[in-house]
Amino acid sequence: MSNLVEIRDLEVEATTDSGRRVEIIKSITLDVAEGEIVALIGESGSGKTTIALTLMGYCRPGCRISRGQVLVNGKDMASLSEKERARMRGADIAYIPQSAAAAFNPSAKIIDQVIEVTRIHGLMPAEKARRRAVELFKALSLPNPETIGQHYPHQVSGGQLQRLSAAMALISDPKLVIFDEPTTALDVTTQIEVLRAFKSVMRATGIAGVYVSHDLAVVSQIADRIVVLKGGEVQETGSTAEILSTAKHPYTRELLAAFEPRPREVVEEQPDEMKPLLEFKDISAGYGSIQPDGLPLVRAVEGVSLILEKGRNLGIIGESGSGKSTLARTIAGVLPAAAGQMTFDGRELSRSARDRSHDQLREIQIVFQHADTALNPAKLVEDILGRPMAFYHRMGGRERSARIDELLDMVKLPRSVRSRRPSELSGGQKQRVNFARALAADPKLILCDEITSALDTVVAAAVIDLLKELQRELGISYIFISHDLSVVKAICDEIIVMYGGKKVEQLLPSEIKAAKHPYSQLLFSSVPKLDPDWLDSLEQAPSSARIASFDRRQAFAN
Amino acid sequence: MNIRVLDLILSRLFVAMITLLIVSFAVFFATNLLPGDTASILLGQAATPEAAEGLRRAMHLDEPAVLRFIHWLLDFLRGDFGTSYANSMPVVALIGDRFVNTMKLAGITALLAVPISLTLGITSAVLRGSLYDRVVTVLLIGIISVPEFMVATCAVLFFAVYLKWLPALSFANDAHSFADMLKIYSMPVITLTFGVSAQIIRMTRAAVIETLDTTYVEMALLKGASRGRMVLKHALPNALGPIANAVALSLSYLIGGVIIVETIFNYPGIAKLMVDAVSTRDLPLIQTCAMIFCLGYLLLTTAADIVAILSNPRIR
Amino acid sequence: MTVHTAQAQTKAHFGYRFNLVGIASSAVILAWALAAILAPKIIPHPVGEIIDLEYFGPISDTLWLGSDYLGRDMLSRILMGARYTIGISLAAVSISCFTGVVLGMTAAVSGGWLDAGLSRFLDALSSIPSKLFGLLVVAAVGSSVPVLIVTLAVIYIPGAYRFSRALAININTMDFMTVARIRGEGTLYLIGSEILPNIIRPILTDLGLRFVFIVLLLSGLSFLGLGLQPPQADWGALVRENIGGLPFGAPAVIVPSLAIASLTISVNLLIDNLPKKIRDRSV
Amino acid sequence: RATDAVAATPVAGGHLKVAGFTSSTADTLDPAKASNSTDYSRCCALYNRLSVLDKSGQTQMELAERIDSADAKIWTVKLRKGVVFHDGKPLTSADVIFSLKRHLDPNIGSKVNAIAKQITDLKAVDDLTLEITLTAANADLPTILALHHFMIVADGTTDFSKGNGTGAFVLESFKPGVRSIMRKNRNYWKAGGPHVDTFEFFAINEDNARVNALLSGDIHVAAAINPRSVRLVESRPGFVLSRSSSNSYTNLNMRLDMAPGQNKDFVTGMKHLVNRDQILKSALRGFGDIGNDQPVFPGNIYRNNDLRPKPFDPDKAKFYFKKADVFGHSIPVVASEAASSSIDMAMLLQANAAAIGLKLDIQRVPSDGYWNNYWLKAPVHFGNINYRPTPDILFSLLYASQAPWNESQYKSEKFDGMLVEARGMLDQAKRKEIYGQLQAMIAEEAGTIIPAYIAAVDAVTAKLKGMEINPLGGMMGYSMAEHVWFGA
Ligand SMILES: Nc1ncnc2c1ncn2[C@@H]1O[C@H](COP(=O)(O)OP(=O)(O)OP(=O)(O)O)[C@@H](O)[C@H]1O
Ligand SMILES: Nc1ncnc2c1ncn2[C@@H]1O[C@H](COP(=O)(O)OP(=O)(O)OP(=O)(O)O)[C@@H](O)[C@H]1O
Ligand SMILES: [Mg+2]
Ligand SMILES: [Mg+2]
Repeated sequence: MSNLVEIRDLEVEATTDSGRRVEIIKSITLDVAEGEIVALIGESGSGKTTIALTLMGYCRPGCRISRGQVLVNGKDMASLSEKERARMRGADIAYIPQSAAAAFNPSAKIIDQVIEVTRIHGLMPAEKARRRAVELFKALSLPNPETIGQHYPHQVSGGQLQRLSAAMALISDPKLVIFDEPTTALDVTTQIEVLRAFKSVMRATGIAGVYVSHDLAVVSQIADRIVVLKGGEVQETGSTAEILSTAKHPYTRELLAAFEPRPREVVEEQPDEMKPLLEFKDISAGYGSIQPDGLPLVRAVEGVSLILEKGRNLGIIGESGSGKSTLARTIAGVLPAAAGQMTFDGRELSRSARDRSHDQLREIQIVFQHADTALNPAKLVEDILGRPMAFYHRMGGRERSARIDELLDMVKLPRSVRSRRPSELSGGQKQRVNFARALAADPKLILCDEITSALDTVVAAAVIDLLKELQRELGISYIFISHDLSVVKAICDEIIVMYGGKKVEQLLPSEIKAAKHPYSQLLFSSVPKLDPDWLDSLEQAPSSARIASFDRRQAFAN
Repeated sequence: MNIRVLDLILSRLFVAMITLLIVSFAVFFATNLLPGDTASILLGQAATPEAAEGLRRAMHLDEPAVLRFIHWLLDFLRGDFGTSYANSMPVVALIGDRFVNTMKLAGITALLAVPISLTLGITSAVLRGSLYDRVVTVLLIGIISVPEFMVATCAVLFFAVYLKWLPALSFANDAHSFADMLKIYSMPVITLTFGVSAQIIRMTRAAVIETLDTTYVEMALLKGASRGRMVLKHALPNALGPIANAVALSLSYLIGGVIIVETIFNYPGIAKLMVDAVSTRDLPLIQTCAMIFCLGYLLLTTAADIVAILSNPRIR
Repeated sequence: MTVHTAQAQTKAHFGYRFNLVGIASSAVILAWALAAILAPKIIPHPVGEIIDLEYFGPISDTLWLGSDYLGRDMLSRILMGARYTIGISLAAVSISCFTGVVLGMTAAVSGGWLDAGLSRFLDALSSIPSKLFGLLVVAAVGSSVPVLIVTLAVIYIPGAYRFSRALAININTMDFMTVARIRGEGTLYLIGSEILPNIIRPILTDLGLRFVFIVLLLSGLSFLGLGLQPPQADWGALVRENIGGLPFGAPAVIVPSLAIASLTISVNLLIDNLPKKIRDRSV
Repeated sequence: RATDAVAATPVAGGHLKVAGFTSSTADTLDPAKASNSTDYSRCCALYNRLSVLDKSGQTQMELAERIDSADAKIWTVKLRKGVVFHDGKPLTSADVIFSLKRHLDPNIGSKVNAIAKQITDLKAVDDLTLEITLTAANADLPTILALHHFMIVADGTTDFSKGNGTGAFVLESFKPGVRSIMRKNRNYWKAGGPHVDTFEFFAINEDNARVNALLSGDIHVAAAINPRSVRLVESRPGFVLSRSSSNSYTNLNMRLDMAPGQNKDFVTGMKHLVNRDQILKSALRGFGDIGNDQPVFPGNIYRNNDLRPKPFDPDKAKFYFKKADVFGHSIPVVASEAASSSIDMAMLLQANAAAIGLKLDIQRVPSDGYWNNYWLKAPVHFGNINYRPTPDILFSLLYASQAPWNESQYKSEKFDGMLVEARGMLDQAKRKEIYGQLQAMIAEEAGTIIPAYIAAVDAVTAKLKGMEINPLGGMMGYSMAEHVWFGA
């Protein structure tokens, strides 16, 4: 079997402003055979994205390939001319970026961006490309595949955008696809379909893949071989089965160990603490112009009620696009609810953040799903983190600096990122900065929208531990939006399941097995197992079951 | 979303009317505040008190200012732009030809300047930091830092006096053929183009560079897009708002600000007319010119605002 | 192309990184600034004194830059002109850009009535013919250098406003703005710390251009009777009063033009090549 | 350097293009309202006056055959026969009466209303004869009637846009502030008529642009070029300069009723501080004559040539300033582009003042509105006076106690008395003597400094022949179109 990709002694370095060189990738050698799928896993910040990008012959600004070869199809991407590289990019090698939100041009329609590759390389007529895109949308179980392309990027949910960017890469039938965490923002049910779609596309056309992920369970479903990275170096390589069963390297073992869910140790509940912190009734919210009935055109959340007690956590899970983020934005007052009442800490909570008091604003913090767009690209990490401290607590100078360091330590970021800009961070690092900013405010309630999706299991576990610890010490409550059931189970006292903008079920973590609603049942049965054959062994595509069992609400008004 | 734009245009039209009203009011009172009135200015050195008084009465300048304003406004709304104080000709007759001339000059300049400037701005953004970029910047600033009257005078000296290729004067009415047009317009248009393009070039460059650094442009690169495509399809649409504003601001200058070009090439346009009108405190003329400038300005900026809104789906 | 200053090399974490063009243009600006400051001490002749009975005299031993249309020493006039050109233009451009940009960003961030009101007001302001405006100012508050500066600034505020507003409107839709808003941040912070750093480069470019425009307009307003009084003259006025020397290639008209060009080109190149702060972001 | 081709025989034909130096929407074809060279030039081509001045300043008859009086109070004007307007109507005394009466009506806004007011009665004697009665005797009436404003229009004219006169050219088109085109009047009453076929007149306000247009061949005459362009024009072949007599002046006025002019010593000091030579050389580049602080122009028969200008003497000036106690104060001097060369003069004066420690603070004010807002009003300011043919007009306009433009507020009963006395005198020698004394009084006592009389320089293509000097102004007293022709 000839190798499609041969990476030899690759080194990538970043040059800092002071002229100092920092090695990001240290002498990596890696092969991908034709039709093979190789997974890169490893800690956040270990250089996965960087390696993936070198396969495109590209380095982020400030970085450069300092040594080595990246042979793709026999051509050295590192030394090719820019023109030849451009010819290969998109056509021969396609890239699914880690951050879908940042990869879409905000001012162009999605469909145009998806089929752009075919236009650039003259692969097929536009009409055909459009049809192909719709097929891919279907395969990736996007809602309203015919019309979703007519929207602009900011009008679709995080998970939808991620799938759209996958479609963008797959449309050109490349020889090699680089998946950079392509399912992080997806709920497990959708994830299954997407993985299935990937697998079938790749098998059908013999596409080779480099699959970057931190999720061993997902990786084990799709990869032939696994490469474990840490600190820019390869720690261990082996076939999927080998790694899962006989991992040698301590870091790999750690990764595997972290995968085992640790159930939440039940805190002794003192009855006098059972005061509701946040309560809301019949909340509806959405986008678009207000209709005669007082509700917006696109109703992303409809009639949701819930109660969250002090010091307790609420998990929100649900299909991608089911309105989880919208709900969080409504609670935070970013998107004023169209109907319903909210109380927070015994006082009424205005629908719009504009009308809320300074304290209320501080006490409810939201961590946005897209760390890329939620961090000001022009500011340094220390300024981003320092601001809430200065703003809410008038903390200044040395005190603030010490607190910044403390926060960085808490979220397991090196202190050196202080004077970096967001663009100089890896995906997981951005996500943690985003989260640390919420912590800096000392809130009572944090709305966490997918704060661990880009983190490897080890770091994610550490962050979860941090959350618990803070809760113990400070009595913070969390509303935890995630598609990662193990994480939700590990931290939440209660879980609500959303589907199509409605709350369909509310359960305790212990009751998961006893879920009544068919979607909940499906969801809980879809959690991937650390078993390479798990995906293939699922007899039936869940989507068909799903579509059969519910009346699917039209999320998009045509 | 088209409804949104229509809505915007309609509301803008409405606001534009009010703005026009405010401007006319402001101009009227500004003119009245200026020392010296039409009668005495027209009489110049010959302004004895009685003579001035007589003339004032003859021109109805002795009425209270507010009354005159209201009269003027009512007439204006009826489509009657009034009669010039300075030479008792209908304002329309005075402005007519000159307005056409101004629009011709502005139009030709815009047709030439806008595409050239956009191209230069975009290319130097793409090649930022390169020799090309530096040369464009230096030349550009070098050219615009030379006062307009000097550029024009140099051009005349060179092309008209020494080479005798072009006429030194540009009487718009004398153009009978395309060759005439070319001869007459080339110098004024080039002079104006120098002045107008600078802002467009520099602002386009700056705005495009800002968007070139974004991740979606990076993504386009990873799709194999050419530089041209990256810039035109991805960076440019997101920079359209500021660029449109720069273009609008530059072009608005062409409507009322080309006094130097009009003077040096003796081109009969409305900028000179306005200056004359101010000198003689010729209110009906000032007002009408001011309305034209204001309308032009509002049209251009509204167009820019609409482009900005259309280019950003998030504010549509 | 890039040069590390000695300081940056020894103290690797701090300082600024300069580039050659940046250094060269700062040098020119500094030289002119120095000339402006020292002018009264170093000019060989008083600016109003006639020392040459000829006019548009050529460069000579006694007249290093020739003589002007009245036979006055050009060197002295240019050195003194530097004071006015640099001082007034700098002040005016700072005021106009500061005000315009702050208002523009505020309008973008606040939206609604404030935005509409400000936009229309400034539209109206810039629709008033500048000659009328200038005359009105002279008539109303008389003529002095501060009045001149404010007038120049007011004339250029609407432009700065429009451009910054257009830039800020795009930034305003970003998520990080939402984050800051729901933190409860006031407008001042939003515009100063969240938006400004993202648009500062185009804003500075705009400032550079506006500087050129103001340098040139300065002489126009002087001729309306605003501000500078004879025998003092800014560079634009020097070009203007000596324009008759153009056919002879008189230094009296060439040199002030070069002075303007050197200053304005340097300012713009410096803006394009501002020194970068060195951050320590090593892993 | 007047053209030397006077003797050559005129050639007919050609299209004459002349560029004046000022033009605006206020351009008019109404002679009563004519206010500058542009208006005069057009009016001269379209209309005629009763009398004109020749190149030596002598009064000649034009539409009038004779203008006589026995007592200088009642004048009889006998009109030429066979003169017709462009529209075919013959000229009669009614036209003349109408034309002259217009100046008396304040609603018209005539520029010579003040001068015309001495006419108390106009009476037609017959079709071609009329009688003019004055308030008081004035021997200068024939000369006064040569002023451009006293052009004769057709009786009852209210719309002047047609330019219906008796002149050498018929109007074809006129756009105020843009240009006018005229064609030769085939029925012109003067034998020979104009030589050129068509005459196009417009103004190029910008000095350099005007010269450049001439040099590039776009125009044939550039009126009143900047003296600093002379070198350029001379350096190019095919162009000649036509210098007019010195027929205007820019003067410094110190109001005698206000500080600092209230103090006689200050005024005297200033008169010694003015370096007239320097002004003539540097500011006017030699195009003019040294002034001696009185308004009668050089070449005028009544001019007192014995009156020497005060010498430039800084020490003496300093002495007077000390006496006036003006050191330590800054004295504002108002100047403007409106008064030509005034800013340059102010700067020269300022430099001289600085040398003896006196601080003059030049205030450059907009030319726009200058005559209303600053002239006659500011304590120390510049004025600019154009040619007036008779000393009487100048004195009564500028120096009589009740003079409308008494620039320095000079009041002297003796002066007023002598002025009235001389006005009615038909004896020229006696008049000259009185006028001489009046000139001396002005130079000594009034607060006006007239450092130099300014000559206009027109630049002309060498092809153009027949240009002559005329005291009424440049371009042959603005009537060149009628007289010039294109040489072979
Ligand atoms: N411009 C830069 N300067 C310095 N360091 C950089 C720069 N860009 C990236 N890095 C560092 O390089 C390392 C590798 O980043 P990379 O994005 O490849 O990580 P990753 O493995 O993809 O992580 P994640 O799982 O969080 O996405 C990170 O530690 C990051 O901080
Ligand atoms: N600005 C918008 N305009 C119109 N529709 C929108 C807009 N933003 C989101 N939507 C739609 O609202 C629905 C809910 O979106 P939301 O972001 O809340 O989903 P989510 O549950 O967070 O999904 P994910 O897990 O994929 O992030 C989606 O169908 C989405 O397409
Ligand atoms: Mg990554
Ligand atoms: Mg979401």
